[in-house]
Amino acid sequence: MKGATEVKICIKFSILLLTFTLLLAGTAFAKMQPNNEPVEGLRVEDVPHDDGGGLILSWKPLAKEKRIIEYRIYRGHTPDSLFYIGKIPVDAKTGVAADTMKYVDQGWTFFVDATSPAKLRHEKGQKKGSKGAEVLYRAVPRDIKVYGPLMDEYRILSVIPNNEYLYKSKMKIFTEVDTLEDATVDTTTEFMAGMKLEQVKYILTKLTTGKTYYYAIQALNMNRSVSPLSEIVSGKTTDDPPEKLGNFYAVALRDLEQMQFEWTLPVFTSDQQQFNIYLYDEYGDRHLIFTRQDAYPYTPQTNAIVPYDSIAANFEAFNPANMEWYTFNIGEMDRQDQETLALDEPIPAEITTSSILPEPPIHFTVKDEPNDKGDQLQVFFGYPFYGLSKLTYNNDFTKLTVNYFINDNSMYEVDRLILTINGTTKTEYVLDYKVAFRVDWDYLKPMEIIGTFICKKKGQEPLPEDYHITHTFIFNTKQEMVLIDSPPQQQMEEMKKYYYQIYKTNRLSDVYRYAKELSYFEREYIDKISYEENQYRGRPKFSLEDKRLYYSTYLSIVNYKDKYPFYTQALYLEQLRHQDNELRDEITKLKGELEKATDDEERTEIQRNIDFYTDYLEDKPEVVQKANQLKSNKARMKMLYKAHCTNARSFKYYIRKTDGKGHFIDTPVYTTPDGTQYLFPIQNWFNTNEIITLVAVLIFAGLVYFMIKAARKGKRLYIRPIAGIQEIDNAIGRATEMGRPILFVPGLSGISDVATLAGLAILSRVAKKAAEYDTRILVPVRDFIVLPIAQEIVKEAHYEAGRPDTYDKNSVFFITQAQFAFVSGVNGIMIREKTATNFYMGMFWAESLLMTETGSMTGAIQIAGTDAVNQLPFFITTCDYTLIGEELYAASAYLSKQPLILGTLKAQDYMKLLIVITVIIGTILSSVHLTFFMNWFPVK
Amino acid sequence: MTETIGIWIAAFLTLCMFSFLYKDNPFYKFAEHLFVGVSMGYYIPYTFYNAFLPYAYEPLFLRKDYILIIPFIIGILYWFRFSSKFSWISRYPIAFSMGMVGMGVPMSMHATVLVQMRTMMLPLNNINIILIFIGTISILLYFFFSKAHEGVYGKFTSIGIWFMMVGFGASFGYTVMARISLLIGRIQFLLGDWLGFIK
Amino acid sequence: MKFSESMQKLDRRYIYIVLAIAVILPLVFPIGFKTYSTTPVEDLYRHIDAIAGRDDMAIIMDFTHDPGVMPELYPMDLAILRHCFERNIKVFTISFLPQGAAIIQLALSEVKEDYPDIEANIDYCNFGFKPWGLKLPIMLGMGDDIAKAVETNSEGLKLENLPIMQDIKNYDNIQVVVEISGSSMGQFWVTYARAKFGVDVAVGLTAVMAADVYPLLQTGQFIGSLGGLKGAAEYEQLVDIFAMNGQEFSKKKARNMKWVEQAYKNIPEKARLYKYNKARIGMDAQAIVHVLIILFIILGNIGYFLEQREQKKKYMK
Amino acid sequence: MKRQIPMMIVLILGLLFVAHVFIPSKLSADYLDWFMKWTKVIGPFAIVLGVFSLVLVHYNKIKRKAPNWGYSIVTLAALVITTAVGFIWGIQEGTPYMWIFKNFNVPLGATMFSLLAFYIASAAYKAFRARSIEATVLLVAAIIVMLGRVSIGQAITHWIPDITEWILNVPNLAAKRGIALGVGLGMTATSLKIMLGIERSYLGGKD
Repeated sequence: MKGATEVKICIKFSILLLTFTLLLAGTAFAKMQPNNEPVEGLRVEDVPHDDGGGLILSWKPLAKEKRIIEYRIYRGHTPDSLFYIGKIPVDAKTGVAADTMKYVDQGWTFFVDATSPAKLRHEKGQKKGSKGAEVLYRAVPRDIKVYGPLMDEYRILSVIPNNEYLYKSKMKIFTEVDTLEDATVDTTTEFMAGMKLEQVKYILTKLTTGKTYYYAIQALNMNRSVSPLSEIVSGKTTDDPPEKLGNFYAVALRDLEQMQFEWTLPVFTSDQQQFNIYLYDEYGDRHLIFTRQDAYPYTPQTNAIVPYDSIAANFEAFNPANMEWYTFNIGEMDRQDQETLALDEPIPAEITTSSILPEPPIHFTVKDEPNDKGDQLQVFFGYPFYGLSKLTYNNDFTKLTVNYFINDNSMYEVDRLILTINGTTKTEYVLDYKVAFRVDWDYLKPMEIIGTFICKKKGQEPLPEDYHITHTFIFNTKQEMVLIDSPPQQQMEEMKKYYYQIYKTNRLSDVYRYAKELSYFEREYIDKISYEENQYRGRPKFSLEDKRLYYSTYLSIVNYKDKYPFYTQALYLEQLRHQDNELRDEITKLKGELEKATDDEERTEIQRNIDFYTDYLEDKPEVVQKANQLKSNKARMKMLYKAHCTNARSFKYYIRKTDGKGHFIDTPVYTTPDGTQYLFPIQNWFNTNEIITLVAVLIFAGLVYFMIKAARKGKRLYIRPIAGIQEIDNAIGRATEMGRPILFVPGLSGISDVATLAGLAILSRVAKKAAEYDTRILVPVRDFIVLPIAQEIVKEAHYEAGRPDTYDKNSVFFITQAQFAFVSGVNGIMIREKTATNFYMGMFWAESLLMTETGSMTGAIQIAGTDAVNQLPFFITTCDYTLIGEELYAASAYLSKQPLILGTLKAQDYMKLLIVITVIIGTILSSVHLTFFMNWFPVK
Repeated sequence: MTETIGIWIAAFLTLCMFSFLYKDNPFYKFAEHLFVGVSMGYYIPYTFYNAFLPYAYEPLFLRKDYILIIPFIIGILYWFRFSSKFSWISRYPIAFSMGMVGMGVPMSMHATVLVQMRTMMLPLNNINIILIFIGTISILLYFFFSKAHEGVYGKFTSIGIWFMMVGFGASFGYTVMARISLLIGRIQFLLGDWLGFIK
Repeated sequence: MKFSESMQKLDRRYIYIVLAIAVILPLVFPIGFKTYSTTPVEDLYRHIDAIAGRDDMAIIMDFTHDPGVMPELYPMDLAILRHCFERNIKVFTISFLPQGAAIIQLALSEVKEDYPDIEANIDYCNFGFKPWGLKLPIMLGMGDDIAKAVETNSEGLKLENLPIMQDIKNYDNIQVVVEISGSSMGQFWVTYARAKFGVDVAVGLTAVMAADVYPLLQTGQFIGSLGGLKGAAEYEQLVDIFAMNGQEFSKKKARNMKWVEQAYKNIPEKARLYKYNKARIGMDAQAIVHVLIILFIILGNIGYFLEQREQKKKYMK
Repeated sequence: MKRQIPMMIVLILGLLFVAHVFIPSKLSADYLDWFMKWTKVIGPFAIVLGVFSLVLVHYNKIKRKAPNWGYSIVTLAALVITTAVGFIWGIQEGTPYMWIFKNFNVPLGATMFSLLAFYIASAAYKAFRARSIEATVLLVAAIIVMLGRVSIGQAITHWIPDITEWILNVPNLAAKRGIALGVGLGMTATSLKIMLGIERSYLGGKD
């Protein structure tokens, strides 16, 4: 009776509360804040010094009270259709403190791909009838009818996965026939690779130069209600002359008969076409003495070497003797040939000799990185370096703790560091970046730390005897802190002055590109040469009939004899033949003209063209010749692509050591002992760093094997009693006596966590016992995938116990994913089901105590087992028994006396013994400074 | 407005949760059940938008990466759970997701065993390192199951227990602060954001 | 029922009540315990303070944290900013999370209220939010030229034209990068900015993370760290007793409680605002609760021993 | 068929993963990518199991009019509403879905978490008993560290913070290491057992 009323109450109650909260929530959303003010003061301006592909928007942010969460930007090439291009998220609580907001529409932005919306949709939210409602569209859809035409309004960059482009494209021939003035018909045929949008990874856009674009902004508030559309503002992209280059230096080296120039790049470099260095002679006439064309891919250049004779070639009257008369300047030119000079007044050269140049870096080497997947080369040079990261002293300046760091390379790998502070010397056998010195330090005087190295012997020539690095430091009484390398000490001065620039080029290009800059203390650079996945192509043609995009068809193969850098090949055999024929026709045509031609100049001109074409026809790289013999298009592409990859991914390197003021010197291009310059990263098939792991695993596996064998033979394997595990049975028994259920929580983690699996293993034993005693067992689960497993286990347990009838499939149930919601659920169960015994076996986090304390409130017997070290304290204090770490894993073996499992446990034990012995040996060795043994083991 | 109501609801639910400290009561029961429902309700759309769409739907149906039909089907096999007759089929996806354990063998050997061994092999040049060394060894032996803890050996392993206990005590004491911070956070919410006592 | 028993059987609810009071009271009525500063915090303070009034040096604050961890980290943000403004130390603020950028705005505006003569782009400069993807390019780029790497500040102004950038070029002009985050973002600065350009890095973290950075402090890769509320509280105090009194930092003074007491007496009013004491108030509660828990342990055991004795007596009979 | 094939799958994939650790080549990297890609597809389907089980449990409660069944209505209602809201208005910032998350999930979770503070206190009173020497050691260590973490410890004597640091860096470190080593072995063994099908409880029934 009482129960019934209780039920009634709780129903009424809960319904009431629920409706109450729902009402609140409802009203909360009914009461939308009015978001009725449009964004004001929208301005669109051209980005200065850019390549004519950038506009910058600015506007006044709405008031903080408006609770705006994001500003959405729309763009279009006509004012009557604007597409969503991006948003600026804002924190509603803090709002925007600044009085203007900016959005820079520059560079490549996402345009469309296969996952874009299917149809062209108006942006919702704008009031019907208002301007916004008509012109605003959501992101560009994947409907070619829409995005196709749009592509003509922008610069387009398509990213296409290689195998799609090379092997799965559909060839199509476009022929254009146009009649010239003299009524001759000129037909141009173009072969193109047709691709469906889903074959393309994605397409990017950028604004085109000299075109007008329209922008508008709407603001979203906390309830996602949108503000009225701002006024639609237009802006025109203009291509301005490039920015000035900075600090230009000119150095003339008499003895080397060359000039060296160095300068720094401006912020915006993507528009640079070429650098021009000018010489102004005594009459102030300007002579172009050096130009450097832009290289593909674009590579910023910050310095140049110009030999006297190449100057003379451009300026006959050049006379090195009069060098002091000449002045120099540099200009930067963009793609529209607009030029900006770096200096208003040209500067004279610093006239000197090569003695001023730094020493070139020694032992410059490039090697394939071992143990990689074939995408790394190591570039390294020089002797090891050590620096001081921090010095700390005790109050009476007798103890000084030195934190150091080491930069070395695979040629000179530091084994020991020997540090000396006035007299006292310490050797670091184990490089733990920390040494403590007992020095009596008169802290008013500067001190010196002298460091020398002992490197691992690897057949390289030993370090010079006298090689050492000295740091000085003083104690700054005012700030009570130690200042390192001050007063500046000559040697460090020297070192800090220079930095290293690594240049590289591959087999496709003819220009060195700037790979990396290393600071004065770096000694190694791992050059990541990632596998090529995509081809990049410009704007495609498109056809609405077969819904395909058509891309130009070529693949760059090699820099052929420096005659044809980026020597390309057609994708299709048919195309290839067609091209060759065209050439042949051209040649015959020219030959005909040659007959007719009378004027010598004209003849030589024609002859040159003929030679050029014939040469191009006959002289082909052999891989191309081989490939073009193949009948199948696919086989041909495979061969060509292989060549392409090898050439694109093999590099040659040199290093330039410079002070940024024109005093720089280059190493020769690195050449391996066998004379090759290009290095190709090789993929490795065994990771030698893991040898020790392999050994360990094998030993362990071996142990397991033998132990299992022994166990099978029926050899009695002793396992010492483990308190927690023995208690499990009694705990279950207790529950039975009290006629209350058992609670088993198999951890909160998924099956990827080994602890969970151990927990489940225990569950299967516990469930079996429970089934035998016919006691209810409750298994709340937090992970979906653990759920079915646990269900299977419990069900199976009942079968094994011969009590399939008692299996209740609701005894194993899912509560929820959320950590604490789960815990609250479990607590509820403990209290309401009055569980007599609680098991916690597996992975637990912060929630552990929440459950165990509730458990002890209800006075349940609790047994826990986990390998989560941070939770063990809570279990140990609040549970009756706790399986610590490995005991959890041992438990299942202990409970199921299966020989297989017992065997593994035994193997584990002997492995442990082995570890102890090894560790003791290792420690003894390292204590007598023999670190080789410990160095076999991985650091991390 | 939405915010204030939000705060009120949050405050109400906070109190419901705290009421559990007094005893299990309708308010807590309500909050608990609500929490379970809401949290699960949160995960369903979340998984749909952030896992199903990008990893399953889009690659297969939009990018036409048809090979993915296989895992798609394997995934559906989970649902055979619901049939009592064919529930065994759901083991296939489980088995697939278990494949990872292979990695566990060498990885845990490397990351947890070998690396730890190296750190133990530091030269014994000061008392602390020696203590750490002894401690670790004795704990290792404590976990050696093939020998009962008796005699000298037993004594030695009990050193291990001591070390562990100190360790546990330490990490208990250390976590207290972080936990109290949470409570402070909640109370600041109640007194500050809700009632506005503290500014 | 015997006393000992009743002690043993004491209802948990009393414990809860006591605890709740112990937390609430200090929050409502601050006590103002003096915190004892620890080395990692002092190191950071000293490091920042060392460039007081210099135009050619600055610090970078990276707010890569979201509102979720504000209770612990926001006091740090305020304390450090206040330190810089008080001692006119140049600050750059940056964040690689949009939420972080919002927090910067908030922190700056809150501190600026009390420093009317501090001007944006002259005394400090907010780089604002930079996309996560640009993290590495910016970190590395700043080693060469900050203005180039960051390009524009939060208002979209070109850095190179700003007065604050006149004497500041790259990491050589950066005294320390302070990473305030609930994640291991500090590691990035160490592995990229520090390893390559040797710029000093310090971190402010949540209490939970604090233990993890210990080794990096040991090896000097972090020159200092603020751990959770405690670290924040210590920094607040250092700012009050030194910066607010226009004093140079001194370890001896900082450790001398008498002096600290004294210093507290004559700090200006604006330092007594709630927002500048948040962490210390939190720590008051912490301290009390810690002691309380210890008391519980002791009481619990007393009860336990008494009971033991009772039982022994029983057996005697 | 019912047991062998799944075990074969585990064994084969497992061996491949063992190999993956030792082979750095492109191929093995691609293998990992492949596996990840596929598991990402498979994963989402499992959620249905959870939802189904949850609904079933509460549905039964309501049907059987089990004690407190009224609250099951709350759970189901909350589940349905939140999900529906998520699908109707989407899940971005500012939607009702996020609003529910912020004002229901977050405070509920945070509060549940903060209960720990109280439980630590009660555990301190009830569970921290000097039953044995070990237990005493534990609670002494705990007390010292707790003191060392707050200014009061410093106030008592400057030793306390130093001792705290020592405890954290010496015995604590040793304990962590020792346990970690054991655990490491345990994990290796368990992984091996599962891979080789010695431990197959995760497959449940024999049939």
